[in-house]
Amino acid sequence: MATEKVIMAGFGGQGIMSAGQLLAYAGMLKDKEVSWLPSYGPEMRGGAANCAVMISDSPIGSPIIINDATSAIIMNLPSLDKFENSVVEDGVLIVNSSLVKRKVSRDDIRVYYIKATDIANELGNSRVANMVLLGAYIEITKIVGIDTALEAFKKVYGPSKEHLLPLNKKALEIGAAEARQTNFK
Amino acid sequence: MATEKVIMAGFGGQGIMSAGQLLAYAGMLKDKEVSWLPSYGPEMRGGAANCAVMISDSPIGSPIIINDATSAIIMNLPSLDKFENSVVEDGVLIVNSSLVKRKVSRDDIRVYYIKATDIANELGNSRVANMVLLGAYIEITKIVGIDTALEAFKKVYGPSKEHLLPLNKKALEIGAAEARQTNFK
Amino acid sequence: MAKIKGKVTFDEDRCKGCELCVTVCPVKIIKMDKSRMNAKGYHPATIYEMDKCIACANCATICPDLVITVEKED
Amino acid sequence: MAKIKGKVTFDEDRCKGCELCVTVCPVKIIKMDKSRMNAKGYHPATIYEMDKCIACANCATICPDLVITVEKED
Amino acid sequence: MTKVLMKGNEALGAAAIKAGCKYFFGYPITPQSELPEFMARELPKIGGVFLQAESEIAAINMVYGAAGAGERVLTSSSSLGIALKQEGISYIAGAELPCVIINISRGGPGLGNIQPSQSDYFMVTRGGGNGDYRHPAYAPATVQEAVDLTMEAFNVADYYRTPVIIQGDGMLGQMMEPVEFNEPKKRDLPPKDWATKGTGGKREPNIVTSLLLATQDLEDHNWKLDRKYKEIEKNEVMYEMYRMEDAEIVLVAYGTTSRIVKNAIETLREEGIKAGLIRPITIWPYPSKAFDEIPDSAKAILTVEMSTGQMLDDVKIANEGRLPVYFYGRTGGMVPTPDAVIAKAKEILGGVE
Amino acid sequence: MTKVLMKGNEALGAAAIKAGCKYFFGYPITPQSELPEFMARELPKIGGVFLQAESEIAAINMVYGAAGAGERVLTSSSSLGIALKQEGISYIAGAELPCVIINISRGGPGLGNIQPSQSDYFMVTRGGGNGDYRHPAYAPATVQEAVDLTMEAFNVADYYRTPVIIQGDGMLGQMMEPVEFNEPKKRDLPPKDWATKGTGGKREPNIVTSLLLATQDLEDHNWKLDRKYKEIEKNEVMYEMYRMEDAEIVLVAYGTTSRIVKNAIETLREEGIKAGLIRPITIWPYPSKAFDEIPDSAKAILTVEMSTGQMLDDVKIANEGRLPVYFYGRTGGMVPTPDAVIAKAKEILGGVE
Amino acid sequence: MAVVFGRTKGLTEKQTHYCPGCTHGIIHRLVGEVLEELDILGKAIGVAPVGCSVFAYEYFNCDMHEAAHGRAPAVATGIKRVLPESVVFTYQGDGDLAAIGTAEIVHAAHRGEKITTIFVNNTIYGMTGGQMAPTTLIGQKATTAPEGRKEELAGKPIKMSELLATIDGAAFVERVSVHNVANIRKAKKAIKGAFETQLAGAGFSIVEVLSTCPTNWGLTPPRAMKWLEENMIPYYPLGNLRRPEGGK
Amino acid sequence: MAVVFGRTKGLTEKQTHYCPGCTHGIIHRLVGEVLEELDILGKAIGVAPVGCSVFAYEYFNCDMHEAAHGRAPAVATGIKRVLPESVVFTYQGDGDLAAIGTAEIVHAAHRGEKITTIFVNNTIYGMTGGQMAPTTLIGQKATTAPEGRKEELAGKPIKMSELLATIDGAAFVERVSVHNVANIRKAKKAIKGAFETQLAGAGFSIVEVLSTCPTNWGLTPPRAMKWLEENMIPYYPLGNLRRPEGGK
Ligand SMILES: Cc1ncc(C[n+]2csc(CCOP(=O)(O)OP(=O)(O)O)c2C)c(N)n1
Ligand SMILES: Cc1ncc(C[n+]2csc(CCOP(=O)(O)OP(=O)(O)O)c2C)c(N)n1
Ligand code: SF4
Ligand code: SF4
Ligand code: SF4
Ligand code: SF4
Ligand code: SF4
Ligand code: SF4
Ligand SMILES: [Mg+2]
Ligand SMILES: [Mg+2]
Repeated sequence: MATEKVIMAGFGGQGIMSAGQLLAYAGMLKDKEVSWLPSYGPEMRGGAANCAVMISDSPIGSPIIINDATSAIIMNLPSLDKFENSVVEDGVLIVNSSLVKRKVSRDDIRVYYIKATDIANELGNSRVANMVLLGAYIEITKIVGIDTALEAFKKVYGPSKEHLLPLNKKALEIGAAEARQTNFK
Repeated sequence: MATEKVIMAGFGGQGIMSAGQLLAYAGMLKDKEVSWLPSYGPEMRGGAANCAVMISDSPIGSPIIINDATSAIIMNLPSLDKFENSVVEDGVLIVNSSLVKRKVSRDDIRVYYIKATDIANELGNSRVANMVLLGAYIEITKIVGIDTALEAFKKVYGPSKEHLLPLNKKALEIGAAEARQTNFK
Repeated sequence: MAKIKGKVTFDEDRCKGCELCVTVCPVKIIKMDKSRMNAKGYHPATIYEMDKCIACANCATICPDLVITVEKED
Repeated sequence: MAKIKGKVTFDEDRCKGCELCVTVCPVKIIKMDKSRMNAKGYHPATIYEMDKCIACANCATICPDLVITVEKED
Repeated sequence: MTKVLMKGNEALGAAAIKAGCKYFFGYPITPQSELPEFMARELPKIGGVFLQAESEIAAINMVYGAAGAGERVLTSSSSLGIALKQEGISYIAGAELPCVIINISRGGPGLGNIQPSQSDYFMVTRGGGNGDYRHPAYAPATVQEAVDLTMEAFNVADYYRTPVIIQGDGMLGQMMEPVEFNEPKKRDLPPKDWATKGTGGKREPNIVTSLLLATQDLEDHNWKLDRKYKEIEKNEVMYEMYRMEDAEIVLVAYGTTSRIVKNAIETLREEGIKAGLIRPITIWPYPSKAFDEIPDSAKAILTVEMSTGQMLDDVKIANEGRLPVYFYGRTGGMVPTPDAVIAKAKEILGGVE
Repeated sequence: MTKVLMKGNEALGAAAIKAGCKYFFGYPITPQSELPEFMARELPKIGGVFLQAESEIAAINMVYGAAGAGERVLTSSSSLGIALKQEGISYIAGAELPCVIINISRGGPGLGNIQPSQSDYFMVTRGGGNGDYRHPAYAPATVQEAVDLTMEAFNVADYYRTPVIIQGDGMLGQMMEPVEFNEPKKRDLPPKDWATKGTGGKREPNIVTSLLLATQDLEDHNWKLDRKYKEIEKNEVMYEMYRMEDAEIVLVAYGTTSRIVKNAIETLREEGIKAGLIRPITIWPYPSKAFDEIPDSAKAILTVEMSTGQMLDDVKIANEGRLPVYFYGRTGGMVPTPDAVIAKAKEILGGVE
Repeated sequence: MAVVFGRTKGLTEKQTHYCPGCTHGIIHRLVGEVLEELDILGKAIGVAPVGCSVFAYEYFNCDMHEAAHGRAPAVATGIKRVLPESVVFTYQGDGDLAAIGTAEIVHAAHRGEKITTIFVNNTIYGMTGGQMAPTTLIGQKATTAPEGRKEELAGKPIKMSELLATIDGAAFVERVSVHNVANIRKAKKAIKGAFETQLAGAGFSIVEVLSTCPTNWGLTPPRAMKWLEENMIPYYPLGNLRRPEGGK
Repeated sequence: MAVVFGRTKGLTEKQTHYCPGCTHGIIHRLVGEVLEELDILGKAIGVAPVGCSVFAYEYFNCDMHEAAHGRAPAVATGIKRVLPESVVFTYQGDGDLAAIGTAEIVHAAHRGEKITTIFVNNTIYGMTGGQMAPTTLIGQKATTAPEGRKEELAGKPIKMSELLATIDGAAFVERVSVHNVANIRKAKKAIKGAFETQLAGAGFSIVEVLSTCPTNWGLTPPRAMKWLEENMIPYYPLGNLRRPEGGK
């Protein structure tokens, strides 16, 4: 397995950072080498949030993704503008099409439009949109299983959030199902 | 002229530092290269005081005297103990024999015993003992004239002390006279 | 004395949707317009019944972001 | 009650000749001995009429240099 | 030992606790605040003390006191906060007390910004304070290494009675990687019989001081320290030689930058260019001897730093004029890309050949 | 110009005043206190301000403010006080403001003692503060040179908008020598149109800051500073080559130590040993090029410092491995004797030959 | 139509980076208005601190100098001593002024520096993400006081105005709040009084403004105002603690 | 014969380097006596400052730690937090405590550190040769105030005890003098009260002791005592400003 390099990006508060941590954790549980790197900046309160996750069989060099993301999970328009061109050819781009209205302009990558916020709202909690997208990502890349992601969930969110496990499981599963149904592009 | 290196040493308050400055100033007025270096230490208040004066025709290298004093003016016993061996062979050692009761033990240097404090007291001011010794030193080494020393006096002590000029002149002259009369050793 | 009539204008794109102006209007005519977003991505504060405005300038006084100008009919 | 009789001893080589003890002795029996110098080079404080000492310890209390011990006849 | 995924800043704190450190004195500053925040949560649980000082200067002087009292103690800050601690570090070095100081660097000079940077190299390797002193400075490249070196740092500090610096940057502090907390390497540590813990009426008073008014005493002390530093230079140098066997171009990089350089080396090798890396793990003592192991195949040295060139001095000293030395740097939070490093390497080899 | 006999510390103050400096902010510390004391007496006479700050940190930040307001301003301290100023100096360098800072060094580390020492070389040449910055550092050997370089320092500071350090030691500060106050060399100085003096309603506000949050902005600023430093390296290097024409042994020493070394050289030459001296006058920028002028006759380099060896790094960098480099140092206020230097030189030549 | 409330010339057009509802914005405006009304913008030099208001230099419409954390009073001293005719003010947070900058503010007051300090007390380190400040209330949570500030560990919150009011050089000391309109208006009067003190050459002047940090307090802006009123004012009483003799 | 006044075990045999008649010596003795009388020498750790009392570590007969200039309260904090059962005190001059160390003393008080500070106010920088201190009286000459301290330039002298007494964590604050026997005895009581405050765990305690500097004042020791009484006490009134509730 080559190194999987995932950008996750959106507004602060959309659960970008923790979804990234969850993915990294899941990778680690599968004995992969992983890293998670937030972009931290002056806009600490609200504003843009993004992180870079790497999962690999061999030790990870630089944890920074610079125009060589193998995948990207994009939760709002500014992030699409910023990161659309950071994905490598044939890479995966998953877009929350509930919030991002425009289409991706590249045609050399695999794009999935998923109405994550709508789905999350249907599930009764708009905050699990991140899980919907993560479910899709997992389904597409098969990098870990949903069970591993759920195990990781417990680690990242801790016991106080364990009651949310079923909801998040659901969100991951629906995301995965959506990805199976969606034809990319 | 080789470099003249003079150590002046005594108790704080005996006018060691200013006598040294005066000598350096006098040298400068005669277009010599000069330097004055105090020893400053933790014993800033009272205690020992000494300084090193250099006078030369060529630029002065290190202003420090380390066992190569050409002359020494010694105003108390601890200073004699400390610096007796710092004078080079054939060098000049001038001792305030009013206060220093012991004799110098070396016989390879030219020693002058001058009862400077007694003389100063006779002049009505024990504080000019330093000038008596300086007068002797000037007489012995002929490094500058007494007139130059007096000119330097004005510079070092400033206008506020100019009324003391006659007294100091006297002290210098008596010191010089003493030196002429004294057989060294 | 005729009732004071005020006119309040919002430099809307500066609004951060903090709702402080809403809390201080004595005649309760400011609301957050949940139907719109300004350039910054906030629901901007808006006046619903300008007629009722008494030009007290409370809203402008508490607004941290220099959004509000208040005028008064002479 | 018999008059208190004090005995004051000076650890003389510690004395710095500051004269503070002199200023506080109520019976004025401490003087600087100008005829002698201690190891430090100061004229040490000395008691002239020990008999008069009332063991008030004023001198020791003000001495900055731990020179003075005061005893009292029981 | 199971692995956990931890943020660099928090892993550093956890490693300190694992190393037996129960005392932390610090002052908030980005990008290291998660470290004091972690300590604020964790230390009370183990009967330790987290104290937020009124300033970096107070913090380092609290460390000075706590270290004098014989306990393992930590402080952390970033760049300008570390600059403020320099007088205190000089005192601690002079008084020969052990402690660990973490610097998670940011852009400078002055307030600069909060992005990763390696422009404190001079300050931490030369001592930004007054006087002849040095202190070990470890530059971890991964969170795991940060953990291992922090535990080692406490031992080294106690062994030599010296402050020790962990030199990271915002990237290391902010990133998460899996870590495991292995038992720290054991050292035979001398008893802290010099500590000011109260005599208990059982011994002569202990004194902690850096003051030696008599010149000969201070000179003796200076040479004693110097011998200690020579000892550390002899025993504690750490570095990694990466693909150096047949290297034509020798890259030199430390900390997070070395990770990027490793990526570049992979690519260069794929393209048939034999590149290798000297990675100083201790930036003081500097691994000069690594440069003696450079193979004859080498034609040039390329130093890569997130600065305008500071480690460059040590590279030049170590190189002794043997190979041409080149430099590539990015600053202000800009991070070198592997591509740029590759391009620079090729340019050099083009020029050299 | 007539000569006057002045104490180094006072001559430094007088030179600053002569250079048009009317503002001094400082904090007492031995062995430089005569300098602020002189300023306290003299500045009020010329309508200037002497202000004793509550600390060295406050003093350097007052300097930061006064320099921002566009005036020539001076501060001075010794060793540990200079260590405390490092954050402030880094800010001033980052904000590109001119000022002059005098360091009359004493023994360290920590409180050390008050005797002359050269163990702040790293701190003043590498910048003890955070970030990529440098500042010119002049190391006068005589009181006259101290005067001349102080006047020059104000010009250089204004010309390049940079803090400048005068690096002396207790010996230089305390000794008296004849000095004359010549007119300082003229430079075409740029107008201080960036100064925060109040807009007077006539222009856009000026801003003094070292904060550049955006990475690209800070990087641009860092490289801009770097270009400035390269410019200074090109234009402002100063050094003396003393009896180097035919030197077999090259001594390297700066400041007061160089005077002792000169004495040693005289004696060595009298004894037929060809010794010469490279005396850096600027210790940053370092006169590396002087080492390119070393004659072929040279067999070895001997660096002499009042430290355990700090300038040694720069000598090694400049030497590029060409000649063997030796070191002789005294510390803690102990001053090298000419005899010891002579002995060391002979030992080296014995060994070299 | 007459403008009852318009933009002050004391501030630039630049939109602030402050969080929604952060009262830093209100305080900026008050200072800007006072500078305009006293007609001293042209001779004003402001000193920005390190803290959320680090960018104050982009907002005040006069010459500005960005200081190191806590050192604004020293920087202001340097400026004022060089330019005695100018009007110099510092704008500082509670971390900046009451922690690292304690010595600098005490001694600017002690020397009677003719500068004005606007001290924004929001009981927290805003910019760095909500760490405890010396002003944090007992029980108030902070990232470095996860269970709330405890007196045993950290003491009771420090009252800087009361402390500074013991100093003779501090000619004007007043604590105000901006949690509602009436108090905002009072705050402005105090700020004006402080600048007038400087203009009169009477000594050091400081206005402590109780301020909110909705973000780090985890409250909406309106609830933050209420929290300030209910928790801060009882501990930090409002009012003037010193004014120059003969002052209004 | 009974010993009425003998050497305290609280001090070592070492002769001090203080100038003749310098009251540092008296204050040392009082502290030593109190440590002995409270039987806490074995658990006492003293922190010496930078100032004339920099060598205090050679005189007090207990563990000692020499701090950087002004930072003694921070060093003491570090020690006390690590060894809560110990008795920690700092001994600091007015340059050390009231100038460079202002932030450290204020925050040790603010946190209610259970340490005791002996603050020796002699209105001058003794060790460095008589420069002006923040405590130097108006008109008093100093090497950096050659014509005497001027209020316009340097403000009025700072009253640290009054300032610290505004802080809740400061459980015990008292100003005493040692210019005569009666006051020396009172001073000792205050010092004892301060240490008892620490032993009771009540918070921070400080005793400001008005002290002489015959050397830099240019007066004989007896005249220096008189100068203190006539000039310092009127400006720095003696008395207790704070003591723990229920304290004696
Ligand atoms: C020397 C130094 N230490 C620490 C910091 C980090 N820092 C930046 S702002 C800040 C605290 C700001 O809090 P406050 O002054 O209360 O202002 P607020 O953000 O709450 O308005 C700190 C600690 C720094 N920049 N410099
Ligand atoms: C950082 C630092 N700054 C300055 C000094 C120089 N210094 C030594 S003692 C002292 C002042 C001491 O005065 P004070 O605290 O009043 O004590 P005193 O000597 O009067 O007892 C100063 C400024 C120093 N050692 N360290
Ligand atoms: S001016 Fe007063 S009445 Fe009018 S909208 Fe604003 S707050 Fe309401
Ligand atoms: S107070 Fe200002 S920023 Fe807040 S909602 Fe009202 S208009 Fe918008
Ligand atoms: S004990 Fe009292 S009476 Fe006796 S000598 Fe001392 S001061 Fe005088
Ligand atoms: S008080 Fe003490 S030191 Fe002073 S004179 Fe008396 S005995 Fe001597
Ligand atoms: S963090 Fe707090 S103080 Fe800072 S801008 Fe946001 S609300 Fe205001
Ligand atoms: S200088 Fe002053 S304070 Fe210091 S020992 Fe001498 S008299 Fe005492
Ligand atoms: Mg705050
Ligand atoms: Mg003092």
